[in-house]
Amino acid sequence: MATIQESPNSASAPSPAPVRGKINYLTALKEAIDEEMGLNPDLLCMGEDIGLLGGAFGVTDGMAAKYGTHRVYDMPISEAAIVGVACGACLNGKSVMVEMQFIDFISCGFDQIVNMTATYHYRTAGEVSIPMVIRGPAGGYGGGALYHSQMNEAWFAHSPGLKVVCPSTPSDAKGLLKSALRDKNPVLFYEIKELYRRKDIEEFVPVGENSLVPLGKARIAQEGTDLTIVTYGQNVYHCLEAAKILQNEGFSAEVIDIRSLVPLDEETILTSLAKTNRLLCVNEAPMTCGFAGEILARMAEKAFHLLDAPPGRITRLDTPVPWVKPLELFVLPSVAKIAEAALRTVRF
Amino acid sequence: MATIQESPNSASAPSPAPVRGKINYLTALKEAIDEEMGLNPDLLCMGEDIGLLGGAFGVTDGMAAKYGTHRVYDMPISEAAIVGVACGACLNGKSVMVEMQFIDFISCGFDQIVNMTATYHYRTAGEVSIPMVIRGPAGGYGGGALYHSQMNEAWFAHSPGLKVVCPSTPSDAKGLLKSALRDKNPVLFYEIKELYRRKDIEEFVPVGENSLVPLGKARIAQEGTDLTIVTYGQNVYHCLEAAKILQNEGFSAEVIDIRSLVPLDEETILTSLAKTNRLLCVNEAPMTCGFAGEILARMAEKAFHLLDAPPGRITRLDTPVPWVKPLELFVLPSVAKIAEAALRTVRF
Amino acid sequence: MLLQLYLARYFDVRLIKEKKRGRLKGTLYSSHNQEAILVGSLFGLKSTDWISPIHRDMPAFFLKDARKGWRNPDRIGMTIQEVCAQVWGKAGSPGRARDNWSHIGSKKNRIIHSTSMLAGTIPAAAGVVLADRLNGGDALCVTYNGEGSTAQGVFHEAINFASVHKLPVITIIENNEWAYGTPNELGYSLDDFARRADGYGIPGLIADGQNVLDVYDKVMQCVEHARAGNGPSIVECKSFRAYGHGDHDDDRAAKYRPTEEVEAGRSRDPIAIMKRIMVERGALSPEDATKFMAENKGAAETDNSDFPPEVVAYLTEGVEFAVASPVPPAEEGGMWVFAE
Amino acid sequence: MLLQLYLARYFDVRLIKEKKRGRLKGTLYSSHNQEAILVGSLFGLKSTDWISPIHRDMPAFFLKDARKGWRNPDRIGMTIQEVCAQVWGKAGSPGRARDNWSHIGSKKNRIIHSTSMLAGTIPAAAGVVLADRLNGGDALCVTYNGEGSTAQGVFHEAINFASVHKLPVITIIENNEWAYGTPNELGYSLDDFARRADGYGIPGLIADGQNVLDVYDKVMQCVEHARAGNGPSIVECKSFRAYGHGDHDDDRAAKYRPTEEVEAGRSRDPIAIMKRIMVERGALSPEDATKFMAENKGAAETDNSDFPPEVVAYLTEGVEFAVASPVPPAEEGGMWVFAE
Ligand SMILES: Cc1ncc(C[n+]2csc(CCOP(=O)(O)OP(=O)(O)O)c2C)c(N)n1
Ligand SMILES: Cc1ncc(C[n+]2csc(CCOP(=O)(O)OP(=O)(O)O)c2C)c(N)n1
Ligand SMILES: [Mg+2]
Ligand SMILES: [Mg+2]
Repeated sequence: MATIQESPNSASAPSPAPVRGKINYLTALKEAIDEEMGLNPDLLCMGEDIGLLGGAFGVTDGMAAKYGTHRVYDMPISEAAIVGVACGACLNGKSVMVEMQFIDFISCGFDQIVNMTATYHYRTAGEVSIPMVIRGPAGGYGGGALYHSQMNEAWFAHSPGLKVVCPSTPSDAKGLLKSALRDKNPVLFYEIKELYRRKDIEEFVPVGENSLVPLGKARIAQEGTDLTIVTYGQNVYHCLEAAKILQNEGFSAEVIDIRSLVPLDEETILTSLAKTNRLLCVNEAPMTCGFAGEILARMAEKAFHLLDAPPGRITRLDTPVPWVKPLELFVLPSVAKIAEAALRTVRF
Repeated sequence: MATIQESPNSASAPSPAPVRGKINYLTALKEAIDEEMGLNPDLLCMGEDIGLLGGAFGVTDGMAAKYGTHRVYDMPISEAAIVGVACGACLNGKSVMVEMQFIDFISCGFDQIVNMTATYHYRTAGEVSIPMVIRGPAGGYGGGALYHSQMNEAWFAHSPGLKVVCPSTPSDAKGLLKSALRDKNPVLFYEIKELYRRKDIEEFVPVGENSLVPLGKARIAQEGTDLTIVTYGQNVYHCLEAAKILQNEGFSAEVIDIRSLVPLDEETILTSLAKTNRLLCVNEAPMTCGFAGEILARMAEKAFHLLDAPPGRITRLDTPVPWVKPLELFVLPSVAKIAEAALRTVRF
Repeated sequence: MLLQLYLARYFDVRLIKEKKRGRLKGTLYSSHNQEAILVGSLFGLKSTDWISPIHRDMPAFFLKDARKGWRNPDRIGMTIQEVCAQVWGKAGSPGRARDNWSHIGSKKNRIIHSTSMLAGTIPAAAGVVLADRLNGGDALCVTYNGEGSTAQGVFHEAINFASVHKLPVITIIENNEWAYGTPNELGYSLDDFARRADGYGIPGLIADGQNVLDVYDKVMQCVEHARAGNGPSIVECKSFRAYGHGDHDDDRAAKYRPTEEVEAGRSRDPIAIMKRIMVERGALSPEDATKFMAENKGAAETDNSDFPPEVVAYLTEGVEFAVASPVPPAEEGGMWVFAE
Repeated sequence: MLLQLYLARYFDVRLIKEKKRGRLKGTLYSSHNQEAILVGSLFGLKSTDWISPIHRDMPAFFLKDARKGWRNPDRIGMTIQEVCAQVWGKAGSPGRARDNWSHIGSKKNRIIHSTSMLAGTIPAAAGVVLADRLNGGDALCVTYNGEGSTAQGVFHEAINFASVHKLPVITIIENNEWAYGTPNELGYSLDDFARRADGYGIPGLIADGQNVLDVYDKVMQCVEHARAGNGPSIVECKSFRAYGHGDHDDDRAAKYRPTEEVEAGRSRDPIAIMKRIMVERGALSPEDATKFMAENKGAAETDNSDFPPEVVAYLTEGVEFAVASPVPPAEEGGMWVFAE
């Protein structure tokens, strides 16, 4: 059984070598890429506007200048070819970090991901592995509307051969991206663009090997005893807020940030359920066949005996993400919706 | 609450006008298309090799000759354009039946389905609706290997704005396809190619309006009292076989064929659970974020109080579908796996 | 045409001002310096023709069929009120502000609703005119695309399909030298995009995108080709993106693009060019030509006096409508997922 | 080359016979009548070059680098044993029979593993040679595609990308007039596919796909172009699909295609043409030319005596290996989803 995952920036973690300030989520990502590009000469970067411009959000800012355009490629607006070319380069010994300008555009390269890339290791009985990371800005709450707000991780969690990761803190952003870039498998890496520059989550983040965070280990964002809330990405913060509301009502919620969907750290969730006996799963993707439902299903199967109340989930409604704020908030999980469901569960 | 859905060919259904023999699943589909093409002059067909050849499996055999190449289009091998062109034609007043030669190739038109077509009604606040059916041969157990065996319905169940349908009998194949072709929304229609010509499921199928089967109503394939097995597609037959094994052990399983995933007839499942208090969900798609898990999750949320044993699911392993028989059967749900899980559940 | 050029330019200038004033939020994708492409390509179309504009083509929504008069109620195009309500994210938008910026359209006005996915509406364009032809119509569809967007697979699939069925789809390539932060030499390896038409056996024309009359001429050649039943064509309009990709990118664009290149690109202002031609042809007196001076001025330095009053007035009506229009109620977020 | 043509033809003929005998199951996609495309395009490649064959190119797997001698252990290509084990679905297949028919490859032998999705490996071809170039190599990659497959968006995206970076990807279009049940006039609207190259600013050559020497010449022009650092190119090989799309389609194909068309298409047998050329050039005596008569015979009427004994012997080894090779154990279905 996994125990509580130490956050790399917690007091007991080895302190980072150079003294430096807190950094944001975006800078953490940039550091991860920079460090890995420095360590691995076979690592390439491919994406739209990632070189000269440094990326729409600046995640790869400076990389082309530092590592050269033979390693950092400004690609044509061809998502399918970007993934496919990256796959070919991996087949021939490279590792590739692919940036989707927005994760929404991944649909245009869908076949190359799920049929060409995801299955390569399987098809070749292990002869070939494809060390590719596909990362990009994702998520709602920013008024990005239908095509700049998606969380479509479930499509890929449902496509065997892909790992799926979604960090919610600067430390995890860096540590998980570094691990993903070293992984032998294709990894879908969901960055939450609303967290890129969020001030109140800036933190001290180690450099180098100390900063690694393994894939497949959940993080307990907050300990608690009455209810287990399982989530990831931006919803972690909504759940922590909801936990405060619960606290005011006299209940203590444990908030688990799974960080990695595939592979999933079921043990951390099971351990928590053994303590709380109540479950709420939260994600901002549509409900039907989303990952919150997957967690709910697995726990209903495996921890039925532990559950003292119906397990619940709060997700986006089964709608696209509309543009203007009132509509957007109507369809997405909110602190209020989570708190209400949580209270219902603990009071069951 | 929905009650038991009468199969259109059951004794009490109005008997079909002309006396005729039993037909297979494929012929039933053909009849549906033929009847609807006859009724609706604005209905077009688009797909690869559907005209001159009549389709890889012959589902559209004779349609081009009967209705003309201005209504039945042999399209270039361009899945994205096929869907997109169909979408444009629907925008301008037509209805389109799109055939994917194999449902596996739908990944090549993915963006046009989930972002262009599925959202059109939503984006336009209801001004535009897209009456499109995307149908094609799907499913494993036939040695089709990775790219001719997929059940990828969960990708679309997770994409708001799409209906998702999967018939398991000739009557349902015809009746649901007719309903889908009349629906104002885009419908993903999963045909089970291993059932196309299966002899032992041939049946009497009505013609004309009598044959309609509404979307969103489950069918109780077999009544029972000890366990509810919820499934669809080819797995209906595996579940019915497993139910026989249960019967030999003295247990009675109710097998529900949901037929339509989106919208889902939850009431029929809930009614059954109220009786059996035990649930097993079965589908041949990969486990994670598959539709079996979705049903499981919904019932765990809504019918927790009804469950006397942990709900279970049997699905494909989280792997692609390998080619050769022993490997294929290793990863797919089998009668033995279903029976074992069912017995575990009823004996809990 | 000159008035339409002014209107397109003023739309851009005015939105920037509204944003600076704090009355407007969101990213703006400027068509500054590329207005001649829109005006020239729309001018000769029939009311019943379809169009498919994208992010840089906002003025197309209200310029469609504008030859009939902007305020003509019989015009088959969007009103300035509708377009402004969309920009402001208000219920008066034809899409009730469900998707943003240019992702609107109108069945009634024969404008295809784009998604964000570049080149994604070209297949729909082919489908729309196919349906029209089946109904006995002769509508064509003009689709707008940045040169960068042509790298999308669906661009190829759709044009290939249109060529097989000789569908009247005219694909305008707004070649403004840049696709966001990527220069053309990293996007494709041709000098003239129009040559791509060869690969589909269709005509590929090159127009001076700064000269509205040249755009008009080339597009009308394609229109005739299409109306004669000869199918699709491509018109490459050579132009230059004056500012950033969007206004969020203005500062960065000033860094990633050499100043000389930008200055050269901006120097050929389509309004100034049109005026010069009109003066040469005697259609405009030299005095009148100096009247409104929006041309060759940066968007920031331009003000209302640089535009004809009727342009300012029309747009002001749109803006006021938009500001006054309510935000749609929250519950609409859950509506219209499925048609009944 | 003649021997290789025989080997390719015999592969096809033998598999059909094995199927008739009941020793083999599954659909066969015949390269009958198109062998010259494979032999001619592979003949001049270096061992270190990559290839990317698809459904109709099964012989390419064992013909790669075969100039060195089929049985040469240093050859960088698949053995006939491996290929036959794949066809039979046995553990001796390089992919351990996890995917079927031509969906195999080999990193070691520099063959890209295709999926079923047509044109889907052209981007990978570009990626493979890009990586090779970064490592200081000069490997090129020859990709094979039916003319119908070129309608896929990814075909366009990949070739456009290759043209930007001048990557040595040679795209062979096996233009056999039909894409399954769809004739070319419904697939595209060009006479010569090679013109599509114009749209990418790259060379597009036309070869007589029935004449192995012409294919060789045209491909070698492209190889030189690529090795000189000038990037990608397209070679359209004009040919004709002799039978059904797959053998399941033979009967239907006889209906949907006019007999005269089929007879005309089959009449230009690449083996016969090669023999005639060799006789003309004095490389083959007129007597020897009449020795093996596989040419111009239908697959069903051909038997072992129509082929050189070394061809029959080599293939027989492959078949016997395949028959004897075990089926992989069931548990392998659950293996290799992720690399450790
Ligand atoms: C499929 C897809 N990929 C990426 C993007 C992000 N994106 C939006 S505009 C743009 C640049 C477009 O360049 P171009 O087509 O030349 O049009 P321009 O903006 O220059 O008018 C990019 C990359 C997108 N919208 N859709
Ligand atoms: C993306 C995709 N769509 C459809 C198919 C089904 N399919 C397999 S082969 C084929 C015809 C291919 O024709 P062509 O490219 O001309 O090759 P040929 O078989 O004639 O050699 C089709 C439609 C597929 N394999 N992949
Ligand atoms: Mg551009
Ligand atoms: Mg062909």
